[in-house]
Amino acid sequence: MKTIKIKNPFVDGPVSLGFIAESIQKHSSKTQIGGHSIFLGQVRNDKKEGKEVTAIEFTAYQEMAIQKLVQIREEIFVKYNLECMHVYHSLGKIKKGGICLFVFTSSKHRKPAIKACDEMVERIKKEIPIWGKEIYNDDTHTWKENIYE
Amino acid sequence: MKTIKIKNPFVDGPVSLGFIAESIQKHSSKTQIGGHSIFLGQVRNDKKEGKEVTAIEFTAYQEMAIQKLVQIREEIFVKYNLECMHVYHSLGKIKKGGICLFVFTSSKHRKPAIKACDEMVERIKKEIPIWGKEIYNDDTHTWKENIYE
Amino acid sequence: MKKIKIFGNLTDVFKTNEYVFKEEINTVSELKEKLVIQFPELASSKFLIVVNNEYINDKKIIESDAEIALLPPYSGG
Amino acid sequence: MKKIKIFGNLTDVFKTNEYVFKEEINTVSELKEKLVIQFPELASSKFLIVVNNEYINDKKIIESDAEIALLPPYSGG
Repeated sequence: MKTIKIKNPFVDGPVSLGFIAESIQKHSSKTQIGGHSIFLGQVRNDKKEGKEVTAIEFTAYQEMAIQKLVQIREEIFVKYNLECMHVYHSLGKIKKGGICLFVFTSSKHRKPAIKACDEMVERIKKEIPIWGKEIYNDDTHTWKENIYE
Repeated sequence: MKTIKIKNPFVDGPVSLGFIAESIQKHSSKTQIGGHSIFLGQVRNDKKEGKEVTAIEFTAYQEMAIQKLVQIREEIFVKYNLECMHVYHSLGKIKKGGICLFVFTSSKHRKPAIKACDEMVERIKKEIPIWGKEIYNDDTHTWKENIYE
Repeated sequence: MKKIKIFGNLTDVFKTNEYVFKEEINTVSELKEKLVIQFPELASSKFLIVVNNEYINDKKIIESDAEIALLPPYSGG
Repeated sequence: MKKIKIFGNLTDVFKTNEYVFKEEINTVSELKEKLVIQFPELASSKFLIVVNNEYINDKKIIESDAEIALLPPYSGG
């Protein structure tokens, strides 16, 4: 069985481009991999009643979130026989345009990587205790609600 | 209707990390985007009968490939109401571990980006006249065959 | 006395992310009842109560050193 | 005389990526027949013949200045 690294999935502030590029780079020596799937969540400047979102402030029930993430990651890793899987989520205030979620899956063939990435994103949104506070340009806020189709 | 840029999707040699990072970077100002989905195809060192793939050499019927790519990209762009879509494929010899396909889709919400990326990768493999010659460590070769599940 | 971790929109109701609950309670259902008396808005709020990171039966006794948290619907990602 | 573009594993059969076809032909089916005589391996090969980037009816006349290409199954990505 492959080892699943238990790293802290939380990042203070936005996930940086350098970090994403470095993560991809590290996989070029893993020549058993044929496909990578990446999802990046970006803070959108939603508009409501004449005002607009300038940032989202994320908080998490960290201890529980990490425990759940490790468990879900293990399930998906085994289900899709992945070669690699990395998950990072921002905490704190992320301005519009900033990357707040980075899911990165790799497998021998493309399909498992793509399906695993999709499933991980869905499960993070549904099952991980993280909350987003949408901050508007007039300093009011609403609480983000996730939509499932 | 959104404009669909008709760029040359072919890259000589592997798709570089700098290029991928730059592509992501460019989207941070597009604050109407909420999710990006990326697929990266990587040359795998497949092993067959005691020898192993050290590189894949890609050739394309370029004129026809570009015409088809533009058409498929337009279909998917409209179908999923995307904000952005970029597709790059390598030509020439790509060593194991090198990135040979880069598909990058962006939309307001996550699901359309993820589905569009998946569909684009499938259609590239099935419908675009590109061929991969798998070169082994003993200088023999076989021709790559795409698998559809 | 119990400290309760508060998250998401409930921090607007409690005006804190760690609420000190002074009354004596034994179960999750008792806790819920008493919280609703103190904060009537909770009656119309959607949230889960977890104890030591787990959803537990409403009737189960909450141990004295347990960590309690109120979790409104998640909205990460 | 027609130049035919050759791709993928067929380049191993033709030993070139542009084959000069000297016989007189009018349709795709005629072209196929004559190519198989010259290269018997083609009988067991999977490929499409496209004319000006399009799959055309076997019976349709190939115009004299048309671009012809033999395409084995694609394997990009």
